[in-house]
Amino acid sequence: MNCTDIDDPHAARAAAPLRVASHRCRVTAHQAVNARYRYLRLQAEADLASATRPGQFYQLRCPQTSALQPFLLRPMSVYGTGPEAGTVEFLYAVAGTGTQALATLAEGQSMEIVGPLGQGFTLDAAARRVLLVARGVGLATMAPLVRQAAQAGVALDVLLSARSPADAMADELLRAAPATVHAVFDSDGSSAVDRVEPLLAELLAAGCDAVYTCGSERLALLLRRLLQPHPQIRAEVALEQRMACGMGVCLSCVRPFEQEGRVALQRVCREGPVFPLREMVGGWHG
Amino acid sequence: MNCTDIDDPHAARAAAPLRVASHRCRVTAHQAVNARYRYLRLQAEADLASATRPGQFYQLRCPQTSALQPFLLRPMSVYGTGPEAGTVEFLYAVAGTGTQALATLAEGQSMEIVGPLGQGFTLDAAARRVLLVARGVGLATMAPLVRQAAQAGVALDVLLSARSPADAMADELLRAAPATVHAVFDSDGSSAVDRVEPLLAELLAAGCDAVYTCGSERLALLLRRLLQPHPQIRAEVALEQRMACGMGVCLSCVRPFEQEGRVALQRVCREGPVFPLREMVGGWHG
Amino acid sequence: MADLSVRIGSLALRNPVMPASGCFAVEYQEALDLGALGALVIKSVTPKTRVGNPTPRVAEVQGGLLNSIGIPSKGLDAFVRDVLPAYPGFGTPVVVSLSADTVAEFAAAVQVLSRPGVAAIEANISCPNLEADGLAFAMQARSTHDAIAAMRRATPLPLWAKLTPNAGDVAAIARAAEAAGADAVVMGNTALGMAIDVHTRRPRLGNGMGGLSGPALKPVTLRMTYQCARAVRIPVIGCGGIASAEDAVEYLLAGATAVQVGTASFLDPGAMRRIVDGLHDYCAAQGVARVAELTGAVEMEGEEQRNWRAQAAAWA
Amino acid sequence: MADLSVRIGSLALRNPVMPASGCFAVEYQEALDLGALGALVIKSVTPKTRVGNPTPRVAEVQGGLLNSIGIPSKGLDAFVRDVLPAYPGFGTPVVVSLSADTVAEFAAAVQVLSRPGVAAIEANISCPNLEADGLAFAMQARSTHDAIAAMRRATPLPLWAKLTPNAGDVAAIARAAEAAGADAVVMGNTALGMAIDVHTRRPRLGNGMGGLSGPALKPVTLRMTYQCARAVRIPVIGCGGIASAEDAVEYLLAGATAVQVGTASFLDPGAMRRIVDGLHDYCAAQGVARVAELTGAVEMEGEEQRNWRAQAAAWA
Ligand SMILES: Cc1cc2nc3c(=O)[nH]c(=O)nc-3n(C[C@H](O)[C@H](O)[C@H](O)COP(=O)(O)OP(=O)(O)OC[C@H]3O[C@@H](n4cnc5c(N)ncnc54)[C@H](O)[C@@H]3O)c2cc1C
Ligand SMILES: Cc1cc2nc3c(=O)[nH]c(=O)nc-3n(C[C@H](O)[C@H](O)[C@H](O)COP(=O)(O)OP(=O)(O)OC[C@H]3O[C@@H](n4cnc5c(N)ncnc54)[C@H](O)[C@@H]3O)c2cc1C
Ligand SMILES: Cc1cc2nc3c(=O)[nH]c(=O)nc-3n(C[C@H](O)[C@H](O)[C@H](O)COP(=O)(O)O)c2cc1C
Ligand SMILES: Cc1cc2nc3c(=O)[nH]c(=O)nc-3n(C[C@H](O)[C@H](O)[C@H](O)COP(=O)(O)O)c2cc1C
Ligand code: FES
Ligand code: FES
Repeated sequence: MNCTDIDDPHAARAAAPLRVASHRCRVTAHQAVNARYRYLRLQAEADLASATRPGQFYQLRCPQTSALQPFLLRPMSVYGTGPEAGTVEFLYAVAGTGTQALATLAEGQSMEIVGPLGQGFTLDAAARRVLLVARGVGLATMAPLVRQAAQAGVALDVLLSARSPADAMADELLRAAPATVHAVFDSDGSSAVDRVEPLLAELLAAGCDAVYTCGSERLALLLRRLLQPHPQIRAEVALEQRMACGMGVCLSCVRPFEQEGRVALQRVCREGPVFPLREMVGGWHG
Repeated sequence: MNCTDIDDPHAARAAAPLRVASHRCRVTAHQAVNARYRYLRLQAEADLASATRPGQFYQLRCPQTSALQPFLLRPMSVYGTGPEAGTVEFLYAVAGTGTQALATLAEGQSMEIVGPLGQGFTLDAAARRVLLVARGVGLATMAPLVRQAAQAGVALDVLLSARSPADAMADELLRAAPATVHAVFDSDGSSAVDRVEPLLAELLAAGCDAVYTCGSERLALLLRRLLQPHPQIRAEVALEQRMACGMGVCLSCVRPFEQEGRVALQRVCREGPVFPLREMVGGWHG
Repeated sequence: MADLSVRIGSLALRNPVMPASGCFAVEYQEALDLGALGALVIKSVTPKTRVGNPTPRVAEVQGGLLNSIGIPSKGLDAFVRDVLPAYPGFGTPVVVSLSADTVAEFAAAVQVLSRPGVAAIEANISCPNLEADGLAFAMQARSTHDAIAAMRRATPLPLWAKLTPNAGDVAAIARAAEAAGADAVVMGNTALGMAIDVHTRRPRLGNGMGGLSGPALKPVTLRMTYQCARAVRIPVIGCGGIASAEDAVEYLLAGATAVQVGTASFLDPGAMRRIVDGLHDYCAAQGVARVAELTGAVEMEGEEQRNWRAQAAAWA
Repeated sequence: MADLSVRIGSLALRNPVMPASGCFAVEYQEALDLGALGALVIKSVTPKTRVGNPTPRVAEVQGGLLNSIGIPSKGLDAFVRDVLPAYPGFGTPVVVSLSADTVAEFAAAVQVLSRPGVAAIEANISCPNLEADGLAFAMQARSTHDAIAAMRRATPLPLWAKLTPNAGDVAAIARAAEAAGADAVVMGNTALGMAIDVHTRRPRLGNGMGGLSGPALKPVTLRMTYQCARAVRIPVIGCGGIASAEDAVEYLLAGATAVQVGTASFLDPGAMRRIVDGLHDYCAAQGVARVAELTGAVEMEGEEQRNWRAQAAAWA
C-alpha cells in the first residue's frame, strides 16, 4: 500500500503565491455608455491594477435576482485598472441572463470577481507603430493595450467597426490617448469586407509592427489573410468561448487552432484569450 | 373509448369567479418594528381589502438575492388592509431564508403575493365581549380581528404574552382600538403557565362570548383546558404548518385534530389556519 | 392564434398543458379557469386507505422541492363518491391517477375507476414515496409490463403509464409499457432525494426521503422524455420542472406530445394559464401554426457539431 | 480546532475535502493551497486518445451545470509523462481517475497507473458522457463487479469505484463494487441531462446530452450516498452539489467518510478552502471533536415522527 505521509513537511512544495482569487468588490460606478453598453467600475481590497495585464479577464459573479438566476460566472475583459490599486473597470454589452442581472447592480452594492485570468497581449518593446482592429464590445478588451501603447510612446492606428456611429465609442476606446482612428459602420456600408480590405492592407503596408484584433471573426480572418505578405508583423487576436472554470481546469472553452500545419485544441481561458492570429481557425463559436 | 368533446359548451361549468390570484404589489412601507419584527405594507391593483377576512393569509414570494434563494412561497397572516382597496399589511419575524430575503426589499420595489387564502375567525354578531390571547408574532394574525370587534362595538380583553416588554407590541396589536390589555412576560416570569392560568380563568368566567388565540401552543392548550366548564364560549385558534401550495392541493400542511372523539387530519391552509380550539391536538409541529 | 390542440391516442386535448397528479385539485378553480386546460389530472388514489407520511412533508432545496406526502387516500369508494364528482363538467377531460401495491389491486381498481366522467386513467406505477427505499413497478421493465398489461385487460379507457426518473433505463421501461398496451407514457414522477438539517441531524422530511420536483429535476426528466419518445410510438407526456412556456416547448421539442405542470403551480396557482398563453406567444413569434408540429422537432446536431465530428479525428 | 482527519481504507487524509475529478487541475494551485486539501483527484485519463466532444461543452441550468466535455485524453503515456508529475509533492495524496471502454483496458491501464506518487486509483466506471446514451459499467452490478475485480487483480493501490446516479439501484452496485474488492465507493458522478434552446431548436450542449452537476443534483446524490453507506462496509465518498461546509456535513451525516467538490470550484476557486474552514467552524459550534464522528450520524426519525407512525393507524 502506498500510504502518503500527510504530515511530512519535506514532501510539501512551497505553496505557490495565490495569483487568482475571488475578490469581493464594491461598485463605485455603473452607468450606461449607450443603448447597448454599460460601464462598471469596481473597487477591491487587493492591488488588481498591478496584477492585471492588458487582454486579461475576470469572471464576474453576476447577482441573483428574482427574475434572473445566472449560475456560472461570466468572463469579461478588463477595460481598465487604476488609478487606485484596487480599481478595475469593465465595459459590457447587455446580452442574456448574466449581463441583464449585472445591469441591475447599483452603485454601493458589492459583487465578486475571480481573477485575473488568462494570457494578455504582447507589446514588443521595440514596436513603434501598431494597428488595433476592434468591433463592438471588442474595444473593451483593447482599451488597456491602447493605454500601454500610448504610455510606451507607440503610435496607434485604430480601425473601429460598429453598427452605427452611435455604437462606435472611439472615445471610450482611446480614453484620450492619441491615435489615428478609422471608423467604419454597418449603417453606411463602410464596414463591408470589400471596403475595409483596402484600408487594412494600406495600414499594414504603412510600416506597422503589430496588429491586434478583437470582436469580429470576419475582420480577424480578413486580417489573417492580409498578413500573409507580412510575416514580420506580430498579430494577435482575443477570442471568446463559453467557460465554466476560467482557469484551465474544466476543458469547456476549447477551440481548434492551427499550429505547424496541425490542428490542436487550446483553452481560450488559459492559453488565451489572446492567441497568435495566424493560428486562428474560423468557424468555431461554441 | 370515452372521448370527451372538448368544445361542448353545455358541458362546461360556469367558470367560478377567481377568488385567489397572484398579485403583483408595490412595497409602500417596510420598516423594523423592533429588533425581531418588521412591518410591510403593499399596494396591489386588486381590491384586497374587501376580499380579505380577519385570520386569512397570503403566500409571499420572497425575493431571490445572491445570498438567499427561497424556493417556496411563505405563508403570512394579514396584519391589516386598507384604507385603500389595494393595501395589505404584514407583520413578520425575521427567521430563515425567506424572511431574511423579504427583509431586503426596499420601498418602491415590487413583489408578488398569492391569496387571500384559508378560513378566518368567526365573530358572532351577538358577541358583546371577547378575549384575545396572543403571543409573539401571533398578534399579527389577531390585529384584523381586533379591528373588526372594535368596529362592531364588541368589548375586548387582550392577553399579550411576550419575551419582554420590548417585544410585546400592544400598540401594534390594538392600533388605537379600545381594549383591556393584560401583558405578561418571560423576562419577569409573569408569562409562566401557573401565573397566567388564574388570570385567564377569571377572564373566561367574567362573561366572555368568544376567545381567540394565536402564537403559543402552550397557551392554546391551557385555554382549551380552562374552557371545559364554558361550553357556550366560542373558541378559535390560528395554527401554523409548513406549506407548499397554500390552497388545499398538496396535502403538505396537515395536522391531526380531534373531532367527535376521532382524530383526523386537516389541512391548515384550507380548513384553517383558524380551527375550533377544542379540536386542537397538541404536540404536532411539522 | 396557433392551434394548440393535441391528441393523446384517442383523446383530443384543447392544448397540451395539464396539471401533474398531486399538484392539482378542484380547489384551483378559485385561481384558474379549469375549462382552459388540456386535461385535469387528479391526485393519485389508492385502493387501500392511507394516512400519508408524518410531517414535515415538504422541504425546499435549491431550485426545487422535496416532498414525502405519501399519497393519503380514503380508498376507491370514497374517491368515487366524494372526490371524483367535482371534476367532470368543466368541459375538460378528467384523468384519474391510480396507485396500488400489487398487480391485482391495480387491475381491480382500474375497473372501479372506468366510469362515466373519466376520460383516461394514469397508472402511477412510479411513486417513490412508498415502502422499500422507493422501489416501484416502474423501476423494472418486467413489473411495468405486468402491471400495465393487467390494467389494459381491465379497462377500455385510455391508459397512461407514469414512469419514474429513478429507473436506470427508462427507454426499456417505456417500451414495456407500450408493449403491454399503454396509450401513453408520462415521463415522469419525482426523483428520490434527501436533505438533512445539519443542526438537528435529522432529515428535513418527516419520512426521511422524498421526491424531488421543480426546476432542479428538469434536465434529467427532459433527457428521459427524449429517450422515451425515441423508444416508443405512443405519445409521451413530459413532466418535471416545467414553469414556463419555454420549458414546455423544450419538452415538446424533445418529443413530448403534451406536458404536465406540478410544483410550478405552488409558486403561482395561475402558472398553467401563463404557460398556455405563453405557448400562443411562442407559436406566434416563431410562426408555428400547430403546436403539434413541435413534437420531436429538436435538431440534435448543428453544422458546427457535424464539422467537429468530421474533423476531430485528425486533431488528436 | 477539531480533528478533521479521516481514513479511506489504508489512506489517511488530513481532512475529508477533495476535488471531484474533472473539476480540478494543478492550475488551481494559483488559487488554493493544494497542501491544505484532503486529496488531489486528477481529471480522468483514458487509455485511448480522445479529442472530446464538440462545443458548446457547458450550459447552465437552474441550480446547476450541464457538461459534455467528453473526457479529452492524450492517453496513458502522455498522462504519466506530462500530467502526473505536477501533482505529487504538495504533501497531499494524489488520486488518479481512470476511465476506459473495456474491462481489459481498465485492468491494463490500472497497472500502468500504479506507480510512485499515486496514492489511490479512482475508477470512473460511470461517466455518462460517452457513447450509447450514457450507458456505463456502473449502470449494472454485473459489469461493475467485472470491471472492479479485474482492476483489483491488477493493482495493490487503494481502488475507488465511482458510481453513477443514473443507475436504478445504487446500493446493489455499491455492494458489487465492494464484493469485487473496491476500497471505497464515490457517489457519484453527474446525472445525464439535457437542455434545448427553444429558439434554435438545438440542444444547448454540442453533444446533445450531458451530465448535470451542482446544487440541483444534491438531493439525489445525497440520498444515494445514504443508501450506499447503508449497503456497504467500505467507506463512501459523497459527491454532488457540495458548495459549502453545511453541504459537506449533510453528506457526512448521511454516511460519507469524505466528500468531493466539483462544480462549486468553478464558481469560486477557493471553494474547497472555504469548506475546510467551515468544517472547523461547524465542529467548534456543535462541539464535535473529530469530524469522523459525523459519518452516518443522521437520526432518521424524531419523536414526532415516531408518534405519528404509532398513532396514525387509528386516524384513517
Ligand atoms: C475572455 C472573454 C472576455 C470577454 N470580454 C467581454 C467584455 O469585455 N465585454 C462584453 O460585453 N463581453 C465580453 N465577453 C463576452 C461575455 O462573456 C458574454 O457576453 C457574456 O458571458 C454573456 O452572458 P449572458 O449571461 O448575458 O448571456 P447568456 O446567453 O445568458 O449566457 C449563457 C452562457 O453562455 C455564455 N456566453 C454567452 N455569450 C458568450 C460569449 N460571447 N463569450 C463567452 N461566453 C458566452 C455565458 O457566459 C453563460 O455561461 C467576453 C468573453 C470572454 C470569453
Ligand atoms: C397561516 C400562517 C400564517 C403565518 N403568519 C405569520 C405572520 O403573520 N408573521 C410571521 O412572522 N410569521 C407568520 N407565519 C410563520 C411564517 O410563515 C414563517 O415564519 C416563515 O415561513 C419562515 O420562513 P423562513 O424562510 O424565514 O424560514 P425557513 O426556516 O428558512 O423556512 C423553511 C421552510 O419552512 C417553512 N416554515 C418555517 N417556519 C414556519 C412556520 N412557523 N410556519 C409555517 N411554515 C414555516 C417556510 O415557509 C419554508 O417553507 C405564518 C405561518 C402560517 C402557516
Ligand atoms: C406535493 C406533490 C405531490 C405529488 N403527488 C403525486 C401523486 O399523488 N401521484 C403522482 O403520480 N405524482 C405525484 N407527484 C409528482 C408530480 O405529479 C410530478 O410528476 C413531479 O412533481 C414532477 O413535476 P414538477 O417538477 O412539475 O412538479 C407529486 C408531486 C408533488 C410535488
Ligand atoms: C466539467 C466537468 C468535468 C467532469 N469530468 C469528470 C471526469 O473526467 N471524471 C469523472 O469521474 N467525473 C467528472 N465529472 C464529474 C465530477 O467529478 C462530479 O462527480 C460531478 O460534477 C458532481 O459533483 P459536483 O456537483 O460537485 O460538480 C466532471 C464534472 C464536470 C462539471
Ligand atoms: S473555462 Fe475551464 S478550461 Fe477554460
Ligand atoms: S399547503 Fe398544500 S394543502 Fe395546505
